[in-house]
Amino acid sequence: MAETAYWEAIQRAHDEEMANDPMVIAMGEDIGVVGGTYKATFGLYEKYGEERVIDTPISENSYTGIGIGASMIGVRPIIEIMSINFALLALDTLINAAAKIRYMSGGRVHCPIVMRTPGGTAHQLAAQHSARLARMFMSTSGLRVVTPRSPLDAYGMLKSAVRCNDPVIIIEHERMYNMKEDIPDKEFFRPLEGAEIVRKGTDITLIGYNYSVHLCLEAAKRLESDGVSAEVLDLRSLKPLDRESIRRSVEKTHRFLIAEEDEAAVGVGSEIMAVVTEDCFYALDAQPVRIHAADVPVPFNRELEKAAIPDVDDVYQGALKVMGKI
Amino acid sequence: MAETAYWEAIQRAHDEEMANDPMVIAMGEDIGVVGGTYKATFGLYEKYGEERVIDTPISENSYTGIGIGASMIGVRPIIEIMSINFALLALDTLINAAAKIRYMSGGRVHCPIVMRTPGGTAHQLAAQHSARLARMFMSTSGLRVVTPRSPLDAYGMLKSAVRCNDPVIIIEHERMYNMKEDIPDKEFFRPLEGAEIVRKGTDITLIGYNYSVHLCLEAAKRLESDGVSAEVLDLRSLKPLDRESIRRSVEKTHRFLIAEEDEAAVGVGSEIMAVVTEDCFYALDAQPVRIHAADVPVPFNRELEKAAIPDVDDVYQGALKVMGKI
Amino acid sequence: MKASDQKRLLREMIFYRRFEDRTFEAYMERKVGGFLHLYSGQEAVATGVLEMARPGSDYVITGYRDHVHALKAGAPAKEIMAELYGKETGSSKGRGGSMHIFDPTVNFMGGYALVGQPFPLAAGLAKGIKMKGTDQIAICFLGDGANNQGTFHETLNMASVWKLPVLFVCENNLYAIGTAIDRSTAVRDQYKRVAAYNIPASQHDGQDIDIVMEAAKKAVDHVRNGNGPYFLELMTYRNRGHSMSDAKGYRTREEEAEWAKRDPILIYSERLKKAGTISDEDIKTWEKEIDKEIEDDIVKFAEESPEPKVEDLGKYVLDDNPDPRWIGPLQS
Amino acid sequence: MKASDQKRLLREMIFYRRFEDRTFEAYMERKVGGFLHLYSGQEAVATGVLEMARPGSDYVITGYRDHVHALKAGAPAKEIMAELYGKETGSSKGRGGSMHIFDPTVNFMGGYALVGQPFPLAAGLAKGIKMKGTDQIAICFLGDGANNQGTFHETLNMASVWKLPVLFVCENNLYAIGTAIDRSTAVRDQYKRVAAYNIPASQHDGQDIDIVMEAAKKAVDHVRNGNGPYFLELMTYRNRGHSMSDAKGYRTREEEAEWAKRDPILIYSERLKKAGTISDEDIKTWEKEIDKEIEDDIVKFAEESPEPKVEDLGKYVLDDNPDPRWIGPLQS
Ligand SMILES: Cc1ncc(C[n+]2csc(CCOP(=O)(O)OP(=O)(O)O)c2C)c(N)n1
Ligand SMILES: Cc1ncc(C[n+]2csc(CCOP(=O)(O)OP(=O)(O)O)c2C)c(N)n1
Ligand SMILES: [Mg+2]
Ligand SMILES: [Mg+2]
Repeated sequence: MAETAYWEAIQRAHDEEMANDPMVIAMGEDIGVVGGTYKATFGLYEKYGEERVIDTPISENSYTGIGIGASMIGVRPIIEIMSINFALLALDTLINAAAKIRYMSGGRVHCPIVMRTPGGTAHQLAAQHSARLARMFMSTSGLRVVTPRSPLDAYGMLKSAVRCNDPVIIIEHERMYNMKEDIPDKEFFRPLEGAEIVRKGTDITLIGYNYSVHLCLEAAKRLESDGVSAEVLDLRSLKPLDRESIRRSVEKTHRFLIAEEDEAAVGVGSEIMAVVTEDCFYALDAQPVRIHAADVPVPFNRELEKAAIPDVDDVYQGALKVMGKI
Repeated sequence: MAETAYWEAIQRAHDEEMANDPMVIAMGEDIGVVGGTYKATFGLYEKYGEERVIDTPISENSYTGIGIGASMIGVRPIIEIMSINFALLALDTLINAAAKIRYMSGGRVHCPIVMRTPGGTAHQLAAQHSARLARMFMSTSGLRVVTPRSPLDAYGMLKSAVRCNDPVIIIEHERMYNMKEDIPDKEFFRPLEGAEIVRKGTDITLIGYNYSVHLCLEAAKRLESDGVSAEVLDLRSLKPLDRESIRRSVEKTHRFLIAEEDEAAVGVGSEIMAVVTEDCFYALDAQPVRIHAADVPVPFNRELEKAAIPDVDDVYQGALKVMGKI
Repeated sequence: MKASDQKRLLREMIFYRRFEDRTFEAYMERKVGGFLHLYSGQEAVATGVLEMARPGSDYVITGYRDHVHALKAGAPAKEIMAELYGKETGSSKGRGGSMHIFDPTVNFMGGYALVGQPFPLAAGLAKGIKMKGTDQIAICFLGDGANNQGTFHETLNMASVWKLPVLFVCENNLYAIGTAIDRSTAVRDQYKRVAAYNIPASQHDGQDIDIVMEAAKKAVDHVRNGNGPYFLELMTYRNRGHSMSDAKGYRTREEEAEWAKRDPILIYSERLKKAGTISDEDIKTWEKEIDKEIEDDIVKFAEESPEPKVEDLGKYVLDDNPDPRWIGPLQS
Repeated sequence: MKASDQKRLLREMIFYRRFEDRTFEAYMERKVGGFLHLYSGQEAVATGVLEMARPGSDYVITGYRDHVHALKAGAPAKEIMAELYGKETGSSKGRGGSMHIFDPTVNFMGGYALVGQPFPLAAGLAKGIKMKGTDQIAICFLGDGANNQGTFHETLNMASVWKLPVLFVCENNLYAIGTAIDRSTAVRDQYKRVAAYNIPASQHDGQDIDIVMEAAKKAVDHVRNGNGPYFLELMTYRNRGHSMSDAKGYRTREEEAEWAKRDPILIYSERLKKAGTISDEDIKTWEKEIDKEIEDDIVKFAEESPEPKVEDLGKYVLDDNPDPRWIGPLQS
C-alpha cells in the first residue's frame, strides 16, 4: 500500500499498461515533453519515446480521430483531452465515428480507445474552461462512460479501460488530481461497470458521481448529527448505468437525492430521476431532489462561481429537505 | 389562409425576414444555387443574391462561427446545418462561443443567430445520418431551443427567432418537411416560449415535441376507443422549458407519458420526468412512462430501424400502461 | 502491362459499372433504401490506384461513395449487394447500408458518411501500421469537397510531422453535391493546398486508367518506402447525380457531354480495341457474363438472404462478450 | 514618423509591460484568480499593428492573451484591471476574467479561450463590415499553435472565396504552451501555409516595432482597399511562461537569453536613445508616472470597485428584456 495522488494513480496505470503491451500509446497536447498538464503522463515520454507518447498539435478532432483509426487495427490509444471543454471539438469523431463503428460494421470492426479528460470547474477558469459535459457522453449509445472518484478507481478503471474492447470515456476532475489515498502496490483492476455504496445508511441515498461523491460523503457526515443515516452511492459508471444498485438502495432507504456539479437540464441527475421513477416509483416515500449547478455559463467572479456550483451545504440542505426536516 | 408545406413555411419566413431587414442572411451547404436539400431556401439565391444567400463549403464549425461573428455586430444569420449529425462538428462554436458570449462579456455582446437543422431519422439513413440530439442543445445554458411541429410554428417561430436577440436552435425533422397545414396569408409571429395543448383531455397527458407530437395525437385518437381522454402537450420550446404548462396539465390528468424519437438516456424525456418529479410529484396517480428509441446507433435495415424508433403503437401501449389497462 | 492484365482491368471496370447500375435498379424497385451514391464515371480512380497497391493487405478507407473501393479491395460483391438490401449476410450485416460497407478481412476499413471524417481515421490506420512495423500502407479516398473540412488540414499536418505511411487520394470531380468547386474553394487545384504540409503532391487525369496507374505507382512507392504521406489528386467526374434525388440542375448539359467523352471505360476500351487487345465482341461477351453473374449470383444472394433478426437489435453496440475482468461485476 | 509619435509608442509599450507586471503581482497576492496569460515580449506586435489600423473603429479579436490588444484598441485600463479582479466595473462585469476581455464601445470583440475559435468569428465580423458597407476591417490576432486547428483552414478558405476584409495576424512565438513549433507543425514558417488559400501573406520580425508597422501598413491597406484578406506573420517570443504555473522546462536558458536581447522595448528604446529622441532620464520619469497611474488610478479602481451581486447570477444568460412579440407568452 502506498499513498498515491489521483494523478499519480493515472500515471502508474499508463506506465504499467504501456509496459505490458507495446500497442498501448498515449496521445494529447503537452503530454510528452511537459508530462501532461496534470502530470498524468509524467516521465513516460522519456521512458517510451515519442512514437508511443505523442505530443499532438492543437487539433482535437483529428488527433482523436487518429487514435480511433489506429484502434481499429489493434493499437490501444489513451487519448488525453486537456479539458473537457475542448472535447466539443472532437465530438464528431467520438460520437459519429468511435461510438458507431462497431454497430454499423455489424460488429466486424471495433474502436478500443480510451479518452481521458477532466470535466468540472476548477477555480475561476470562467465559462470556456468549466464545462462538465458527462451528460453528452452518457447519452450516446456505443460509448462507455466512467467517472473515477478516487486514486483507486482512477488507477484500476484506466487499466480496465485500456484492455476493454469498447471506446471508454473517463471523466476526471481538475479538483481531484491531488486527492490522495492508499492503494495496493500490486497490480489490480477495477471493473468498468457497477455503482458502489461508499457509505452505508438507512434513511436516504445520496447519489453522486465524479467530484460530487465527495460532497455527498461530507454531507452524510453532517447529517449524522441530525440523526439521519445517509447511504452514499457512487455511480462510477454512467454508461452503462447500474440501475440495479440504484434500485436496491432506494428500495432500502425510500428517499434519495442526486448531486452533480453540472447544470440540471437534461443532466445525469435528470436521468437518475427518470430511472428511479421507472424502476421504483412506488418505493419512494418523499419527493426526491436534484442538486446541481445554476443554469448559467460559469462566471469568472469567485463569489458568483461559488454561487453557481453546488457545495457540501447544498447537498446537506437538499437531504434535509428530502427528509422533511426543512 | 393557404395550404402550406412545412418546407414552404420555412421558405416563406426566410423570404419575408430577408425582405424586411437587409441584415438578415442565410448560410449553409447547397442552400443557394440548389435551393436547399429540403427546399427551405428555394428561390432566395436568385432573389437576394450571393452576398445574402450563401453557399458554404463543407466547414460546419467555421461557417457557423462566421455567422456568429457577424451576428455580434448586427447581422442576423439564419444558418442551415443540412443534418443535425453534422452539428456535432459545430458544437464548439455553438456551445463554447454563441451560448456563452453574452454571459462572459457581461451582457455587452450578444449573438442573435438562428441555427436550423433537421434532427431525426428519415428512412434507412443509418447511424451517421439519424441523430436527434435535441438533448445536447437543451442542456446548454445560453441557448434557446425550439421544435416546431407544424407549418404554422415552423413559419412563425423562425420569424420570431430571427428577431430575437439570443442564439436560437430550431430543430426540424426530415419527415415533417412535407407535412401540410393551412396558415394565414397575413404575416404573423409565433412565440419562442410556451408549451401548447394541442388536444384537450382529462385522463392522461401525452407530452411530445417535434415529430413525436404527431405520434401523440394519433395515439390519443386511438385511446378514445378505450375510453381514455388524452391531453396532448407539445413542448414547442425545450429551452427555456415551460414547466408551468407541464405542471398544470399533469395536475389535471394526474398521469403522463413523454414520447420522443431520441434514445432515453439523459434525454428530453429524462428531464420531463425530473421536472414533474420536482414540480408535481404528489399529483401523480400512476407511474409515468418514457417512450423513446432503443439504446443503439440507428441501424440501416428497415425492420431494425423500425424496431429502434418509437411509433404510434408504442405511444398508445405506453399510455395504456400508465392507465393501468395493460 | 500484360495484355491479360489490361483485359482484366477493363473487365473489372465494366463489372463495377454494371454492378452499380443494377443497384440503381434495385433502388428504383424499392428493394434498396436509404441513400445511394454511385461511382459511375470515376471507376478509373479506385481501380487504377488500388491496382498499383496491394488490395487485401493495404488498408483502404473512404466516404459514402464506397462500393467500388470495397470491390476492388476484395470485398465480395454478393456481400456488398446484400448490404444494400440490408440483409444479415451483408458486408456490415445489414446494419450499415450503402454508405457503410466494411470488410476487415480484406482490410477495407469502411465507408463513412461524415464528409472529412475518414482523413484522421486513415492517418490512424497508418499509425497502426507504423507500430506493427509492416510495409503496408493506408489509402484514403475522398472528394474535393472534403478538403474544406478542418480534418483535412489537421490530419495532413500530423501525417507529415509523424511521417505516417498514408496515401491521400483526392477524387476531384469538381462538385460537392450541387456546389461547384470554384464557388466553395479558394484553390481549384487541390494538390496546391498540400505544400502547406510539406507533403509531396501531384495532379493527374483520373479518367485514363493508364495515367492513373502511372501516377499511383509513384505515389504508392513513395509511401511504402517510408517517406511519409503523399497526396494524389485525380481529376474526374461523376456521371450521375450526387445521390438518387439529384436533378443535377447545377451542371450544364454541355459540360456533362464533354465529360461523357472522357468516360474511363470508353477511353480504356477504345485504347485496347485500337491496340487489338480486345474486340467489341469480347466486350459484349463480358457484359453478358457479368450481367448473368450479377443476376444469378449476386442479386439472387441478396434477395434470398435473411433479414437480421429484430431480437438482435441490441447486438454490436458494445462488445457482446466482454472480459469479466475489466467489465465487472463490482464486488462492493 | 514624428518624434512625438515615437515617444508615445515607446511609452505605450512600457505602460503595457508594467501594467501586466502589476497584474502578475496581484495574482501572486491572490487578488486575481483563474488563468493569467501575459504578453511580455510580444508588445511590438499588437502595438505596431494596431497603430497602423484604426483602433476603436476597426474590429479586433484575439485569444486568451488579450490584455494588450484590448488596451491598444482603446479599452480603459481600469476596466481591464477590474475585470481581472472580477469586479462589476470590469470590462466584462467580472463575468469573463482575464481571458475574456470585451469592449464593444471600442470594437474590441473579445478574448477567447478555445484555441482557434476566433478565426471564424473574425471572418464573421468582416462579413458584417461588408454588409454594412463601411471601410472598417477586422483584425484577428492569434498564436502559431492556433494554426493547427481546423478553423484556421476552414476560415481562411471562406475568407478568401468571399473576399472578406479581415487581417489575420499570426503571433509566432515558436511555442504552444510547452510544445515547440517544430514538434507539432509541418511548416515552421506559417505564412507559407497560406498560399493554399490564395491569400497574400508575409513574415517579419515582430520584435522591432518599426518593421512591424511597415509591414502592418501594407497589410492593413491591402485589406481596407477591398482586396480581401491578408495574413501577416510576426516572429516573436514570450518572456514569461505560458500562464502562471509554467516552469518553462521546454526552453533552454540560452534561447531565452538570445531573445531577451531582442526584447521589443529594449530595441525601440535603444533606437530612440541613439537618435536622441529620448534619454534614460525620460524613461525613468515615464516609469514613475506609469507606476503611479497604475497604483493610484487603475489598481485602486479595481480594488475599490464592488463585486457583482450574487443575486445577479442569472443575468446575461439570455436577453434580460426580450421583446414579448417574439418571446411569448403563447396564447393557447
Ligand atoms: C460533415 C458533413 N457535412 C455535410 C454532409 C452532406 N454531404 C454529403 S456528400 C457532400 C458533398 C461531398 O463532396 P465531395 O467531398 O467532393 O465528394 P463527392 O460526393 O463529390 O464524391 C455533402 C456536403 C455530410 N455528409 N457530412
Ligand atoms: C481548443 C483548445 N485546445 C487546447 C487548449 C489549451 N491551450 C491553451 S493555450 C494553448 C497553446 C496555444 O498556443 P499558441 O496558439 O501558439 O498561442 P500562444 O499561447 O503561444 O500565444 C493550448 C494548447 C485550448 N485553450 N483550447
Ligand atoms: Mg466532389
Ligand atoms: Mg505560440
